Amino acid sequence: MGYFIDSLKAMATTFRQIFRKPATYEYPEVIRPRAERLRASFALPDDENGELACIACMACEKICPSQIIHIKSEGKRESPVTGKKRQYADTFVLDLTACIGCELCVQVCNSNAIYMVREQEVPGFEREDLVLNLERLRANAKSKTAAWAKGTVLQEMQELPKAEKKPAAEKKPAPEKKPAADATAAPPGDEKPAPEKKPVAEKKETPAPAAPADATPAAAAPAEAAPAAEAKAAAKPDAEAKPDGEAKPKEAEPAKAEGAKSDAAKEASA
Amino acid sequence: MHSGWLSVFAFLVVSSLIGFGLLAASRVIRVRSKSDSPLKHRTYECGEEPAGLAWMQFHARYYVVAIFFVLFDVEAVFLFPWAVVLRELGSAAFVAAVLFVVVLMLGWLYALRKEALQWQ
Amino acid sequence: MNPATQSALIHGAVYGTIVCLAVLTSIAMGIWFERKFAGRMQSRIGPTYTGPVGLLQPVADVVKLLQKEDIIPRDADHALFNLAPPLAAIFSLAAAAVVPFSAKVISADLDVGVVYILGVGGLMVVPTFMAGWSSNNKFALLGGMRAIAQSVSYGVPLVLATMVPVVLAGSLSVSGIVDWQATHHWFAVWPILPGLPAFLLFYLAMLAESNRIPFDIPEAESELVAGITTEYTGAKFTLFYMAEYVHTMVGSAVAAALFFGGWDGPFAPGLHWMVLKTLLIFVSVYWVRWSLVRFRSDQLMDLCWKRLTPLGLGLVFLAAAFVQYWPGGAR
Amino acid sequence: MNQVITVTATRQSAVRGSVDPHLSIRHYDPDADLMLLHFGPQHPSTHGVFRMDLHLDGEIIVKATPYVGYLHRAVEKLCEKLSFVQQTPIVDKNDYVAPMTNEQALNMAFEKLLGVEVPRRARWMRTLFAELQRIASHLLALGTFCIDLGGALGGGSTAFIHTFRERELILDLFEEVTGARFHYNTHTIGGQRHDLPAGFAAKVNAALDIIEARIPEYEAMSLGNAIFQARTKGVGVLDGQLALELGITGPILRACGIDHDLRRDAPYSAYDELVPKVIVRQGGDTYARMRVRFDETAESIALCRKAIDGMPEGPINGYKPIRQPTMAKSAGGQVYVGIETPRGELGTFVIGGGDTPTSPYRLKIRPPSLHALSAIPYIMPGATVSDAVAILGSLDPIMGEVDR
Repeated sequence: MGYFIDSLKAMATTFRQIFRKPATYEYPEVIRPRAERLRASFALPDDENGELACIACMACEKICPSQIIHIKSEGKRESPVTGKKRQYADTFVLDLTACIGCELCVQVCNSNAIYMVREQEVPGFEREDLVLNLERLRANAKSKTAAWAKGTVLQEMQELPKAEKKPAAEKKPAPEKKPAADATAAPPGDEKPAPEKKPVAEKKETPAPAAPADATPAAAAPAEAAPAAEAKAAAKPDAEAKPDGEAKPKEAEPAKAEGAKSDAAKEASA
Repeated sequence: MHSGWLSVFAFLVVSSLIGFGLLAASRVIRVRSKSDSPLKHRTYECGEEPAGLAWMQFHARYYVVAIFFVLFDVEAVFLFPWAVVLRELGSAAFVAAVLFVVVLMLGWLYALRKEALQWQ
Repeated sequence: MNPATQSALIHGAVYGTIVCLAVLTSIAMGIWFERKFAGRMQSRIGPTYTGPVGLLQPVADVVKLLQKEDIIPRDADHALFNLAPPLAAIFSLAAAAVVPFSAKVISADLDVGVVYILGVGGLMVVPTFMAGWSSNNKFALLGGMRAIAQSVSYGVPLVLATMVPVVLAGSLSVSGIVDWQATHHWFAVWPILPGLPAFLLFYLAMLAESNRIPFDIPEAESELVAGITTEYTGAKFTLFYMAEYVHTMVGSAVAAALFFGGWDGPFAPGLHWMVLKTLLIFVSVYWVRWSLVRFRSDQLMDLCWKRLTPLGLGLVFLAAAFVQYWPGGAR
Repeated sequence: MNQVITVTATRQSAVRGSVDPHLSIRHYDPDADLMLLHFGPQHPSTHGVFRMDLHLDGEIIVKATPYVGYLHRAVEKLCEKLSFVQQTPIVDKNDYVAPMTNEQALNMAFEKLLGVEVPRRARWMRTLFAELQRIASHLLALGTFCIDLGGALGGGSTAFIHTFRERELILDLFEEVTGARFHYNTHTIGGQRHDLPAGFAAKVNAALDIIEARIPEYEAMSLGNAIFQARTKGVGVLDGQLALELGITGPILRACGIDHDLRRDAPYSAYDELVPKVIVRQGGDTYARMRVRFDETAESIALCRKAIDGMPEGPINGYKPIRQPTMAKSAGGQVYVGIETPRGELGTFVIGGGDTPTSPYRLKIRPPSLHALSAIPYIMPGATVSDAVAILGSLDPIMGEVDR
């Protein structure tokens, strides 16, 4: 009897599914919304002068755990656009068949010259179809949506507040981070990016129940970070001043959304 | 009287036409491999080399049950004619059949107590 | 050959062709429906590419399977190995010969139709075990052995469940039973006590006979890879696959005839009612299939021998008592 | 957990009482009448490429011998060659059902070796991810177990797809944070590589709500079903003492009635603040194992809620961001870190130093699944082939981490 009743229960459960929306998509026709950070394939973007941004510093080739990136450079030469001497990646081969998608090459790129895109490569019939060369990587940069992560964004996100940074490296993340933060949440009402205020802004994103639990960590975290940052700011005001002025207006928004994640903003304001 | 069975025979011919016809159809359209590998004709055993043939002494653990099955099927053979003519025969037939089955079920009960119906 | 013989043969052949083709066509549609239905139960969409809403999926399946290379294992017993699949198809179709699809559409109106159905249904274990043994594959052998274990388990409850309508209608002919229901009442409706449980018993035994979950023990693909069909490819596999569906379909038709009044129904021609009832039972088999996990073979044996057999006997005698002692029951 | 465990080399199985797995099959079957069946590596329900040699008497298993190694990828050796920061995406592939736990164990070991402090927010994030991972892994375990019981063409696959559908919700969450659905590479030495995106808490809570609401459905489809119970109760009973001797941890050990959970007993990450309720069940059979996993899912949901609601502010990394492979150097020393993954204690043992200070001298991963599989010779005998599938499914082995 137990079998009978339980079987009916199971059948009722399966029957209920019929009226639910299918969880699957018919993939090539319908493509589900892709996550903002989705990493599927690679692209090599151009810099602001319309040249390849990659300067063949070999950082990605060195870090790649599966050693699938091969860069060759024929040394420094003058840029046809700006006239400055710089290094170019003359061949850049990325073997997607052996790629494990770890994003480390993006992580180490200080010049944001490689990033991942949200659309996959079209499957091919031969292995060579998935070996990305320089042309295909540059074409990807134009045709495919970039993922959120860029080298400097990631590095800056992971930076400890007390660690000293080069102002030059700091300048870049700000403009790139902005669209990312804006896309997900752009809450109104700008808070001043003072370290004490930031957790308050963060709380908006985590709804009401967060408040009591949040209070202690919020107080604790800046307490550790702030003195160090303050001390440093006091020690070399000149060094900090310049990035400060530039970063402040740009970083105000993302800082609010991402909270303490943007250490640069915290330091700058301190 | 026999016409029904003749029709059944004709039906079986038709159904075997379908069965063998599918095989014949597949003979025509199926793919033939150009190269024949002996591995292809090896018995499947999860990708490993088969450990001996499957034609071996096999401990079927249900022969007591199989004997019971014969017993109960014979009982059913007795009951079918009884079931058809139950109306005409009246209560005597009913009681007789009940007695017959009660005796049978006593044996069933004995087997149950002896755990003969267990998977051994 | 006298005219009576001739006409019987022609009748059987003509109606046999019609019934066989109808069964196969409805199975093709049934497979499509099952796949859609199962897909929806699993939050999927089901087939969509082949034809409108995937309607041609079964055709594509069959064509694909027929094109496959025919591989016979070196160690197999070739004769038995090749004979088993067509036999399975024939035996599974054979029971349809005596099923009345309407008052007229019946290939062979045997006066012992019920016994014939049981006999032919019981024969199904022969090609199954043949396949299991001749493959010379251990998984197939286990599957074949399980098939026998299963057939000695569900056999008795199946016979007893079919006996209930026989007792109630006093006839062994399937069309006789349907006739009785058409003039009186459906057995699944009245007498409520032996009728409905007998249907459920029949239903369970039918699931076991056609190897459907929760009793798909002989082929148990998660345990025995593919059970008896492990070594089969292409057309031969298709025949087993088809036999399974035919068996379910014919079983549903028999259940509809024995318990739900067959072609009897208001407003519409009898054929429509019979087909509707058959399809409803057929669909419910798949509903069960996609909802439950399977039993172990010793549990099936336990269930059949310790619970269903006494239950079946009890139902038969309840029905007999109803016929004997219920006022108006004997008419 | 203070009891002394005496390990006897040839211990009679306390459960079935008949077969000593260390004796050759000749001892039981001198005439070799039994059927030797290779169960795997290409079998639908061996959860990957795992092979058991079953000696069958009819359908009853007399002796079962597990064979591993079909998926060996030399991960440990590879890790000796790669630098510290390059290894996270490599070990990701070990336990491919709960990849983040591998990253966490590895990076915790490196942090201990290098003496890196992990910021509080990173620790909370790790806890949140670990618990989400636990839900996903247990859902998959339940689903695949149902497939083992009910077949890929039956109710089992329905339950599987239902659990898989909800698991996708969690993978979606991970995708939001890391950009990958499966092999994340989000842990790094000192913390996390990706911070939580804005609005993440609401998404987590929404996904958890859906999963929590569907738990009764799984119950009806699997554990609450009488057929399911008939198939699982009393099958593959594992003795608690034997489990301890074999080094089995995680839900399998807890199903034997032994209250052991590293999250509570040796807290790491944020488990000192978010103390989980440890689910313990008696019986040690297949049903108890699945029930422990099932109940842990609900417990993890509660824990995830706490973790996401109380997520502290602060930096996410206590070490330098990855800029080059040689950034982390160890002077030497050896550490062991064990964490409680969905499958049990995943240990990482690292010896630093050696010729190349930027990579470990030796790295050893102690996978919980390997130890779980070592129970097979003890609990399989006496069961039928159908039970073998259920027992194997309830051990929930992941061959990636068994073979490494």
